[in-house]
Amino acid sequence: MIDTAERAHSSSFLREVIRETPGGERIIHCLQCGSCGGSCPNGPDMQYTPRTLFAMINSNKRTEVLSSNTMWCCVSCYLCTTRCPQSIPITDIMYCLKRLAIREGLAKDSDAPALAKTFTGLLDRYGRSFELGLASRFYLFNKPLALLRMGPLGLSMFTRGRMSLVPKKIKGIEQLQAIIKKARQVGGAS
Amino acid sequence: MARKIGIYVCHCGSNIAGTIDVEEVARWAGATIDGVAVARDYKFMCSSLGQQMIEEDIRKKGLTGVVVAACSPHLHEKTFRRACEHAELNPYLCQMVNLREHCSWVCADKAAGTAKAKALVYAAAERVKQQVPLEPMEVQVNPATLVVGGGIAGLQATLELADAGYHVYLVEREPSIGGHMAQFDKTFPTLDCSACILTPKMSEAGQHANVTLLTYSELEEVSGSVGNFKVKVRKKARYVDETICTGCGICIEKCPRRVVDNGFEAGLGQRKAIYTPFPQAVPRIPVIDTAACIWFDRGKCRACEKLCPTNAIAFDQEDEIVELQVGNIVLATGWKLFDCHKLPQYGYGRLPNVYTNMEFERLCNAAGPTNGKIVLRDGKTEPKSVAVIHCVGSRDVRHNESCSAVCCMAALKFGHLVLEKTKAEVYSFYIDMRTYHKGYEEFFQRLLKEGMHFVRGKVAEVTDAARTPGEEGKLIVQVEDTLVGQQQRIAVDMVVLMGALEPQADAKELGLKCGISCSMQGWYTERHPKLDPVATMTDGVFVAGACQGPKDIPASVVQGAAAAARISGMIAKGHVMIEPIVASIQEDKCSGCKICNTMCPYNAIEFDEPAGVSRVISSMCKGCGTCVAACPAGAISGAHFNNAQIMAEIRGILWDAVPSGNGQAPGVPAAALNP
Amino acid sequence: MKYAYYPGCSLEVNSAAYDISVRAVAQLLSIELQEIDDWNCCGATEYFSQDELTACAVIARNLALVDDKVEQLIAPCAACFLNLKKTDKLMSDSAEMNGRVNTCLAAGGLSYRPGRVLVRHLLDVIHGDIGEAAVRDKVVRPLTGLRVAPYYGCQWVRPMSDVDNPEYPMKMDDLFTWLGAEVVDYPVKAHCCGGHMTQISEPQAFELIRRLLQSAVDARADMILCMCPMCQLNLDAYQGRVNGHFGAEFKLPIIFFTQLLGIAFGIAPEQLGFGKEIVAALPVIKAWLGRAAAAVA
Amino acid sequence: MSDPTFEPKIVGFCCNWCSYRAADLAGTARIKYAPNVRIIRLMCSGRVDPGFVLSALANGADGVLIAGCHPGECHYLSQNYKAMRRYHVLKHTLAALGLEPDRLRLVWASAAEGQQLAEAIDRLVEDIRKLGPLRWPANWEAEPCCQEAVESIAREHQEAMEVLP
Repeated sequence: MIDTAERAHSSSFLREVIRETPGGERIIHCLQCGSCGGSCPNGPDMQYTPRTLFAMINSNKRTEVLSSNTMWCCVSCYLCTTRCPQSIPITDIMYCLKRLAIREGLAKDSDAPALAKTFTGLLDRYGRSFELGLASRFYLFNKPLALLRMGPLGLSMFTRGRMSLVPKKIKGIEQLQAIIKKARQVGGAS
Repeated sequence: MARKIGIYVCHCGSNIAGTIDVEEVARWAGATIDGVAVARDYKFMCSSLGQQMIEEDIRKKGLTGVVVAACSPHLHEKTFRRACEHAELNPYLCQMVNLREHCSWVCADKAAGTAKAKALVYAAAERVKQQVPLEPMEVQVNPATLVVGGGIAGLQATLELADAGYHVYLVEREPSIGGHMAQFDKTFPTLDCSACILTPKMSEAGQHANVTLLTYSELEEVSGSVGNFKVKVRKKARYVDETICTGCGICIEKCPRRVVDNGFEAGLGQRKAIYTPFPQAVPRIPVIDTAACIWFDRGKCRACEKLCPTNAIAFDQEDEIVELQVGNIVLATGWKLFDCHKLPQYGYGRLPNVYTNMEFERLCNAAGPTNGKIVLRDGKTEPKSVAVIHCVGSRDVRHNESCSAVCCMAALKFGHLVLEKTKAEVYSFYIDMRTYHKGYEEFFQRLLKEGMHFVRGKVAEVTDAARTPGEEGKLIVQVEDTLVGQQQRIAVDMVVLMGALEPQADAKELGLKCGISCSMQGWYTERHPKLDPVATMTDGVFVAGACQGPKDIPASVVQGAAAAARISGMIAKGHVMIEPIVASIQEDKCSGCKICNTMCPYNAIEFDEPAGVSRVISSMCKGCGTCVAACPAGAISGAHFNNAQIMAEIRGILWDAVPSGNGQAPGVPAAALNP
Repeated sequence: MKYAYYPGCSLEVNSAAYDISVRAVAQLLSIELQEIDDWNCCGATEYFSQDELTACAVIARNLALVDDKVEQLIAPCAACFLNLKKTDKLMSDSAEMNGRVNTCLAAGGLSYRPGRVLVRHLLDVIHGDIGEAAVRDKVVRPLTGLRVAPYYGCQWVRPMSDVDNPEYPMKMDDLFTWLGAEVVDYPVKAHCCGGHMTQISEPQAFELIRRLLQSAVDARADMILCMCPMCQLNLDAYQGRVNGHFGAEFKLPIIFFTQLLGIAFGIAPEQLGFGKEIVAALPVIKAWLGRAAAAVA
Repeated sequence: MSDPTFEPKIVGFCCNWCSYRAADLAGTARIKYAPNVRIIRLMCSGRVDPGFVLSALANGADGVLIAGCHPGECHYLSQNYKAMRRYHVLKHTLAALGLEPDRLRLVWASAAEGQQLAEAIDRLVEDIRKLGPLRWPANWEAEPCCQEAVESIAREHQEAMEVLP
């Protein structure tokens, strides 16, 4: 299938997306029907609807696509994916575009990449994420002001024992880190 | 006797000569292949000059076999067989080599092409030496025809044949003929009333001297083959004696039990327990719905029986099997509507004012449950806005991958009806507007002028979850307007889902009974999608209308008429020739293991108990050869494709290969290897 | 029957109520939960956004740690459920992915054979394996008269849509009908709660949360039942901010379905983690109990 | 270890209705594919006698292709299912004879799938090239396991056939 896609399609970006997404070859079947953009809870906030993005991928507009905010609006609710009449794994394509955007340093005007980095950074170090600790830490580094607004919420959570500020470390953290290290080597990702 | 083979290599202009050294192939064949009396190449073998050349050689040189290395046998096998016939050589002693489609056109390199060509020619030469004269079988054609399905396609076929003076048995599953078209209000693009153009045809079929109507009946069993089919039809018990009933309708009037009519009225209207689907039904003989009838339920009532002026009610009636003999069969079994519950995001079944296309047809129909008034489920409120959603279950790999072909035009028709009958705004939500026949695009332009709104986008969901006060109490259609690239929410009062056309649930089963196959989806497979769209791979079985694929009324009528024309031709001729490519069993070799009996999908092999051997009924054999390959005793031989011929072809096609060991394969009957 | 148990980070602290009530209910239904020893975070959506292989490897470690005598795993958090199931599927579907992930696991002295562990959600287990009869059988305090709005969210119903209808799931509706509650039918029960949007674009997140609360209120629900910590957090903890942002006055308790299940089974509220939610649920429950008592008398 | 200069000889059995027409279509569409496959036309893939495959290999073919209509679209209703069963039995037999089962391949191609058939042929040719020239085990008659296999052909064949789809 991928072979056909590669033969039939000139867009190198399209081939890249197909390669990088499990089941991504379905993208060539897009009808431009828009059931994705219509279904998306964040549709109204997207620079381009997913459908538009697929058309742009098809015409090799790599930079425009990777620097758009579309995939960062994705909350992976999978509504588009279950509704797509051509069974295109849209959510997974969004994940793929997020990865590429981060790799290319094109992820702009969204906190999501930074959030993701903070999150996985913690995970790598402790083996667990520590809930709002994450949020507070994230806001501390990224938007101190928002942290103040978070204040009362954080407090109420804290008083109900729903917020820990001390990260918890798993016993086998070295093991986990070894696995992650290996994954980075094998995957060649940053 | 000494073999004298003629080999004729065609240039096909440069089509073949371009990538194959044809002169070399001819020269080589003459020099290398044993038994070749003459080998020539020629610019266009299929030209009359080329054919004459072959005919002369056959006469002058007394050829015993001819190999034409040219194009696909599907293109010119008939041509060259005819040429051989002219020269009194049995046409089955002519073998074609597909140099063009299978070699010159697909080979990039001339050397490789030429080498492949030689192998193919060698194979054909070896094969033709094994071929034997065969005679096509002549079968008389029974002039009576069976038409299955009383929709517009079946009706058309029936009337064409009946008018041509031939008898037709028209079998219809429902109590009345008419099909889906009888449910429609107007027909696109001309907007003439469906009933006005259909009912005359229905009554004509009902009264025609050459037509036997078998309504409320289903095809049970088919045996035999082209020219002479034997058919069993189950006439379901009507509980009304057709010979006595006058169709006065008093029984219906007096029947105390009303039920929702999920058939003809698509669940919008009611009918009695004894009923005819609609007033203009043909025949006008009612049927009793045993599931609803009080007598069948509680053993009381029998009002209809008491009041019937002709005592036609027959509660003791039972299903009856009718046996028919026909020469040809037309399947015109139509389509069924996609179950819109399968797409919960459109709220059908949960949100009352979401309708299917068939419900809306009844809603618009002057003879329908609302007398043609377009109103909400409450039965009185006129909608202020209506949304028509295209491609519901069509162009969707999870349901029906194909386009349903009629929905765009039907949606435009609905739009027109809403604008004509109400003050409502109408929206069409489409993926692509497909208006491809005469007058269709014009109709689209007309709707644009009439003020129907068009939004390009597949609707994501229909919901009653209001986000703004303006949306309160409305149905909100959420969609991406793909021409603007923005998500929109449009609040309406009524939503019409253009559900997909699907194959009948039992299409595959019926196809099997008649020996024809279906596509993956369940549409009947025609013999050739372009050049033979009404015949099927089974001689004498034809298809017409939507059972072969989504189709509108004009296309169904055309196909119905075409099927009739094909059949008239066969009846007029009186007989058909069938290819002699059939299996035969060498009884002294048959061990009576019966494996072949289970192999044959056409039940063309019968077991002779006393003799303990199997026999092939050649008129029923279609020549697939599966039994031949399955016979452990090698007792079955497939005419024109027997082991000796194929083995020879295999050896020939590998003439340039090095055989392993003695070239003997294990497990292969020696007989097969050395004929 | 014995199941491996993967609580996930959220249940550890910010949704302890879920963890507590899950364990209480499971015990009562004799569902034996064996917590995976030293499990690690599933990476939520963040890891997949950065590096698919590492995401899978990190998740696969948990699958690899499942006691080899145990065949099924329960993950109450919908996000964890999805990540575990998705990784198992990616590995099953692609020999290449399987090979690469196992190379990584090997670096930690572990290995996992795709398909060995069947990942389940507690709701599915109770609805399917335990079943209506056994559940009804356990009810000591029927939820008669209590109007509940089941909220499914996304991650459990949709991507692996073999568990329930992805557009209109029914399993929680069924469950609480069996318990005698009045299950309200509201159109957004499988719509998105905003997920991590709260930490990216609050206005966007607040609007998504408002839609859900509004629809449940329109349906006159006494409370919303969640099956995912993220949903519960967004609907509960942010309810105040949503009110502030829209000048609304929502005061709708958001609890985990297992908490109410426990109530119906006669478990004491304090053993079900009540009191940890921001919008207090007990008053509503007490009021209902009062109504119920009055009705009886 | 595959020898790029080795040009395998492959016999292809195509059914008259789908796969042979697919090959015709590949031609009309001028799709170029490896010249190594030489096509023999049968009425149905169900006609492919295990003997054909074995004698093709015995006569020097390095591989065999069987092409039929897609399941459910067989011109003869269900005969391609029978071809499918024989195919699996044959693979066992080949293995038992000490031949690589991958030298035999079954593909489905509708009359509209010229492109797909061409691709399948190219893939097959490459795979056979990797396997190298077929070496029919010398004195296979001496090998008891092979003898057993040979005798088992008809039997297995029969068993496979008895179960209908």
